[in-house]
Amino acid sequence: MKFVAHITLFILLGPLLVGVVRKTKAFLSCRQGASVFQPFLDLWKLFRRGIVRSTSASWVFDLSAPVVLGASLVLAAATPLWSREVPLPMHFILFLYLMALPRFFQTLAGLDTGSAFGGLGSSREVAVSAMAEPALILSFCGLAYLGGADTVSGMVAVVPPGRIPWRPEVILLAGTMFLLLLAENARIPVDDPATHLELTMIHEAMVLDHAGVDLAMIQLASGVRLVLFSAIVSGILFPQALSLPTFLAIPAAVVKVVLSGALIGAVEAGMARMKLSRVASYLLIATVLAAIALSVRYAG
Amino acid sequence: MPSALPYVLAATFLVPGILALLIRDPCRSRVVGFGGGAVASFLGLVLTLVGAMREAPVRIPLPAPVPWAASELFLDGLSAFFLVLVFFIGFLVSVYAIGYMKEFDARRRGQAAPLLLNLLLLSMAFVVSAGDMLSFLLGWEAMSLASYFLVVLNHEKREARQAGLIYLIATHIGTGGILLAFLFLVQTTGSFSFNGFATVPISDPAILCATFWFALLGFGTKAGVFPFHIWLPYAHPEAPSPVSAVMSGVMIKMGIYGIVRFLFYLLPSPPASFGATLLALGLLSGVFGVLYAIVQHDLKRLLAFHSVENIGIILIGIGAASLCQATGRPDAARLLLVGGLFHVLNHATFKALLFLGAGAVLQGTHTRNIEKLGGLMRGMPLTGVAFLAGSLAISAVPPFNGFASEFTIYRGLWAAVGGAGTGGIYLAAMAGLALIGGLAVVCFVKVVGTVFLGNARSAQASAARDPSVAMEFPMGTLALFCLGLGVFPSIVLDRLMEITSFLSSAGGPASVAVPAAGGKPFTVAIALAIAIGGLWLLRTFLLRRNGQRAGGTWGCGFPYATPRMQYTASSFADPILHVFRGILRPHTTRTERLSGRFLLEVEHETHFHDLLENGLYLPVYRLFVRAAFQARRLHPGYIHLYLGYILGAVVLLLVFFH
Amino acid sequence: MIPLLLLSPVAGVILALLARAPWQAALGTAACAAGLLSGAVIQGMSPRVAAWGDLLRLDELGSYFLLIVAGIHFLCSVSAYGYFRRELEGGHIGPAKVRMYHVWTNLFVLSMVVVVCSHHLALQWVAVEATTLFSAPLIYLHGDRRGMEAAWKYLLICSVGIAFAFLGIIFLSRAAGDIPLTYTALPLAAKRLDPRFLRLAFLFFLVGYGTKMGLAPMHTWLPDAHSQAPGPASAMLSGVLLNCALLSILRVAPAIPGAYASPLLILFGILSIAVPALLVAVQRDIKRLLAFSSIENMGIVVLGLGFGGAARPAALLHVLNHSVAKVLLFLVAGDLILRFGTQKIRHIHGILRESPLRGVLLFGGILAITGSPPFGAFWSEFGILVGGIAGGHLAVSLVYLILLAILFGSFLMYGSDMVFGEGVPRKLSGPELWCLLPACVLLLASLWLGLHVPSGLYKTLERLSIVVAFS
Amino acid sequence: MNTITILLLLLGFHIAVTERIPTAIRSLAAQGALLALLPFLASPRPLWRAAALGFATVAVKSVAIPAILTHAVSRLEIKRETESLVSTKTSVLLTGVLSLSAFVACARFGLSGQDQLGAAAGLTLLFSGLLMMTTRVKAITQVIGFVVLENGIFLFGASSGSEFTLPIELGIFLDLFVAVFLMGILMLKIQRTFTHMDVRKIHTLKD
Repeated sequence: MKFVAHITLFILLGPLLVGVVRKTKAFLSCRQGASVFQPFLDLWKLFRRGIVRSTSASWVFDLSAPVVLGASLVLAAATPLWSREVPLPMHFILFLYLMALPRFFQTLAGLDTGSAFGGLGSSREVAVSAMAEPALILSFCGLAYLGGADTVSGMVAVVPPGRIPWRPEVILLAGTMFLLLLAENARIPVDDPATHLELTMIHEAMVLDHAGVDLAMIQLASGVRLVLFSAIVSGILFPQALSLPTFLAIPAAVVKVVLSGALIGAVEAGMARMKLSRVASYLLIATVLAAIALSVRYAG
Repeated sequence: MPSALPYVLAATFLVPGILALLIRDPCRSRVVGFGGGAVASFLGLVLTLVGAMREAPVRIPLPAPVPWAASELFLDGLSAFFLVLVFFIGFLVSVYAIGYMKEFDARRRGQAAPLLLNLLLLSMAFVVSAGDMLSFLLGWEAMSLASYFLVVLNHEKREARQAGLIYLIATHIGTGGILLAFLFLVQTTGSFSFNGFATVPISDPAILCATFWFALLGFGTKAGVFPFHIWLPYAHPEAPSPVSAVMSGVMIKMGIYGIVRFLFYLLPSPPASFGATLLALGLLSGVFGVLYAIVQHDLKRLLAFHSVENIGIILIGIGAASLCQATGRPDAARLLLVGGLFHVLNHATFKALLFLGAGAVLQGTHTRNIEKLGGLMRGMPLTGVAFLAGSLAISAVPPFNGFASEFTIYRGLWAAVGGAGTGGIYLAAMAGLALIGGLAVVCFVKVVGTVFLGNARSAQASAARDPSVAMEFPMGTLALFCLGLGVFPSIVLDRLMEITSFLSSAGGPASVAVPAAGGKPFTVAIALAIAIGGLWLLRTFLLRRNGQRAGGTWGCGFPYATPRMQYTASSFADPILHVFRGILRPHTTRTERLSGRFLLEVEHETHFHDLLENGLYLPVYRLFVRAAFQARRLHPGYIHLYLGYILGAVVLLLVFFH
Repeated sequence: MIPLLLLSPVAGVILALLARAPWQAALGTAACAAGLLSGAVIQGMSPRVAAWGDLLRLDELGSYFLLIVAGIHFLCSVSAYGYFRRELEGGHIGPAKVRMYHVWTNLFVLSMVVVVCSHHLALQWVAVEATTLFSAPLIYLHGDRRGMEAAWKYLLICSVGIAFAFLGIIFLSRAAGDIPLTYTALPLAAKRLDPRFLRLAFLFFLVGYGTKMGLAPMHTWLPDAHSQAPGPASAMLSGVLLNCALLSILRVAPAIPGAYASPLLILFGILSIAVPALLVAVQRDIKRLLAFSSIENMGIVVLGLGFGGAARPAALLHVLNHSVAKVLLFLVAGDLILRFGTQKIRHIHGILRESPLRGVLLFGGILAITGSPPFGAFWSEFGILVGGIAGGHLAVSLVYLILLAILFGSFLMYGSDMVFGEGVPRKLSGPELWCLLPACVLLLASLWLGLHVPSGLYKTLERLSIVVAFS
Repeated sequence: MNTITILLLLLGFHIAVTERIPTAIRSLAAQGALLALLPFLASPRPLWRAAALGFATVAVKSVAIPAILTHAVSRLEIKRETESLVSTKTSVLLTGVLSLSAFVACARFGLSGQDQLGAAAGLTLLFSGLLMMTTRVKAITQVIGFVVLENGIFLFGASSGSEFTLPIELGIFLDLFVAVFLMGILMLKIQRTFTHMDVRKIHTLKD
């Protein structure tokens, strides 16, 4: 029951979060913007459509969408959203490496159609996430330190007793995680999910040939992953919320996700996309921040 | 274990090999030779699993090659583990070779291949079960020579000869290092046997250090550790694919075996600097290996660089284990060593699989250049699936076995971080490991994507078909093992925990091997299977309802896309190349073909020069050659000068040697 | 026994002079070589020391060297038959010269038997000088310019060297006073000898016989001479003649204080390995290549003697291993040179493709001579290294190992170029049985010595190493 | 004894500096004759032994070898000059240096008195012979140098009183004779094949 609720909440929050981000962006750039619930409608439409399958594609292409969504859901099952008790507790290393599975299939699918755009997107996607790995590992190590647990749910949700919650390393780690959130989820400044200039895109270029059900699954998966990262970041900053009783915790979680959506939207509205060659520096900064956080923790 | 068994096993390896040499019909020769090797390997595998593993340690005296020392086989848990590796891969590769070596049928020399391969397998088995340095060295050199001859099996090709030469010289220098390391031990302990070595510690720190460094030089060269790796990307591509599989999967692990044997068995209580050195070299190997791999477009060369990378990962485990042992963290040390050894097995599994897959591709398309391949998944679906499984495993994607061992290493590192003092090293190792893992994903998405997916870039690629059953069976088996060892790692981990029990503190909790809460790979695998399976069913259902039609790839409105316009492997690697251009040092040459004023063709060619090869080995080599040419002046042919040498020598000796 | 041993080469000379056709001379030589070999084996197996008068005496050490001489001579004489048959067919040489070859070879062997059997050091000197004189005609057998040049250098440089050795004998006799200059009497009186003269004597012995042995920097004649002699003669020069010079040094060793001799031997040894290590890398001529390898191996032996201890029996073992491997290589090289019509390495390639047996022999020989397991030289070079480290010569041992690695690399480079690769367009003729059979025997012998060093042999060598130890 | 040593040295010096080959050969013969006196002075008993050795010395060193060399000179029709790679001055200087180093070496080895003189004189002669071989252009002058070298050794051998049994002594003479004989034959062959005797120009065998 709890398991179903957990997954359902993730699935529902995903499109909502995307909607919130877009709405915030529109609001901040003085536009009306679509409804917050527009992504739900988009998904509904896509799920009812058939697909045009490239003649170049193989079974890897067909399998990619289910793998991407399925793996993302398994990851979601390990992420604490409203409670530190998650359906599938997972070691943080396993969690991080499991993120490679959807990426692997999605990038392969990008190459499978034989389109230059797919290859371009895949190439950038894997490059960016490869360079993000050290930062991710280090910040998760930091979190595991703080939380004193190896599982993702355990380490995010626990405040060390007798400590003020927002110590410098907590802030640093949350900041790093937010930077990584932007990088891993194809947001500005690393990628621009809204652009239509194919040559500048990463994620969108990769899924150009996906349509209908496949595209719906992939978009849903993107939403889930965005929620997942948001949950972790907000879990770091507001661990107390996870200890609340369920009837309070679920709304709190929704609020947290909406708030982080607003934050992401604000960042996206306020920044331009970086040159691709600078992404490495961006990720290096994240790595260094994580390392600093660790050393602060170490010294303290 | 009866003492005649080793001889029986040796005979089952060698007799078919010799028969294969004598049989005229090449096909029958192949079946007899490689088939015999497969049978012998299987026999060895069974014997090891039911015999040696249970009864370890086993001692079997051997007739010594020299009168001044005794020889024996000494099989402990570590030996048995590596024996399993040798025989397991040996069995599958021998079966594969029956099908693959067909291409050598036309030429007579193919008939030596079974004997050489069997000899290689036998010598490796001998190396890991040798109980004294003399037998070890004999086995070691037999292994080197057999593999050298296998590398130059294609000796009409200049590249093959050159690769073989580089390999043989490198390995010979390595043997020199090993020899010296052993001799320091002999000098200290007065014994030639491993058991004798372990009894007396080397008291002089300088000698201890020299022993370690020479051993590292020797075993590191064989293993392909970063500064000594230069032979590997030459030898592996030139060898026939089954041989590459054995060399990369098993033979370079003999170097790891040597390092483990030295660090944890022969040198009692090594100082922390040894472990730290290994850890650092491991990180360097890992990062450099994978970076060089990413920019390759020769499939087998790329895989060869990945061997460097994976050896790096193994060394991270082993080095950190030694460091932990030296700094009093035996539990973490145990976990790290177990992780490193597990990765040895896993790397053997997936790397053998990948090389065998590469062999199938090579046989089907006659090219190793991945820029000329593409779309092979259609023509060679079985090879494609197996290769994909191997790729997922080497990229450490859960729930495949590559992850299982890296996970163990990570957990060991994490356990070590928990202690005080030197945690930073382990954190750096974790970050490095993560980078390596991420880059491996880049590389294998590139490989699978350009070789098996998309459209064929050449006629050969579109005509390729899956190989014969003899070649498919080993690939399929290995693919299953890649998944199986990832889902059920405890089968191996528990055994490895037993083997490394000497590292435990006060008995040590045996449960450490089973991943702690949240790490059960089986659960995750089931969850993934349910989620993906369910979604696949959902997708199938929806598509049946909504409809699906085939169409061309969307080309942004451009309707004349050809396979040549697909994203190439080089382009794919470009973002990484751009970031790491300081290390990779691309040299691009541009050649133009003009017709009058019109530019007909422009060719860009990018080469990558190995930093060490160009920066260290080639200059040293050139210096030597220059010195040698200068030395020729000593012999200008004038008898006067020659007599002068004698006069000078006598006068100098008379004046200075009294 | 000794008269019989001396008689067989004399008989060989007579038979060769009487022979009408080259094959008769060859048969005579081979028969006499077989006789010598069987005599050597019988003597080697009997525990008794053979003596003939005061001057000739054959002890265990002598037997060891005599066995090598006789064995190699026998195999070379078999091979010479095949070799000269080809040469005659090719018209490179006339029957008269072949007969002269057999005459001089038998004389050469006779002088070596005397070297081995000499009890008196001065007699030994006379015999060593005789080896030079009898082998010089072998070098210019063909009578061409290059052969003549080589012979001139050989004769002049070796005569000078041997003259130095004679000076050494004079110093020794000065040191010995009334004590007879026999290798049995000197060690017994080692304490009574005048150390000043002993040192001078050893220095001149080393330079003198070292010239004959090919120790650097007195080695310069060796590549020229060995590369110009016909195949079997080169094999004899390299495989046994150098040993005889070595034996002459060994005979005097027990009288010499080790503290003086060891550094000298180590110096010459390392130098003799270092010079070929550089020059082998840039050789163009296959026989010069092998000649440089002889210099190197003599350097290894001398180095082992200098190290002392465990290295000494290994050095003695290396004498055998070197002879086996080097003769094998010279025989194969001689055959190849006839096939390819050139000594240039770069014109020889693709042997394995055309003639697998030759390919295996050449490559096996190269592995054997570079001290790669599973061939015999590995254990002797290994033993020398053990002795070096045990004796505390760490730096020298390291240098030794590095030089060996360099030599291995160079040799394998040539081996790979010659054995592998595309075959020559011209079809090689089938294996010449008489040329290659002895080579096969030698390859198997080297393999046998590598897989299992006979404990009887090793025990003998250990005993001998005590006999030849410095005082 | 010392007088003979000095005379031998002077003759050696003369051979080293003379520019005419026949003169050198004559001095060589004279050296042989002087050497023949040494057995009588050094170890006169038994007399027959000394006589035999003296006879052998004269036969080989003052008769046979000069005869071979003279024959070679006339057969080869070579110019009578001894061509050298270095000037006479330099070679005198070098001989001096070598002689000095011979004395120094003998001193450093701890020899003194008669031993030192004999050894050093022998070595000086030996070195000057070797120096001639090293610096002279023509093959025949190299042979002369070799004989001088041998004479140096004989000088030292006789002065240090070393003696072997007669067969060995005779063997030594025989060896020397055969060596020079062979060198003579080779010289003739070289002259016939190369049409010159200039050893400088014979250097095809090299690396």
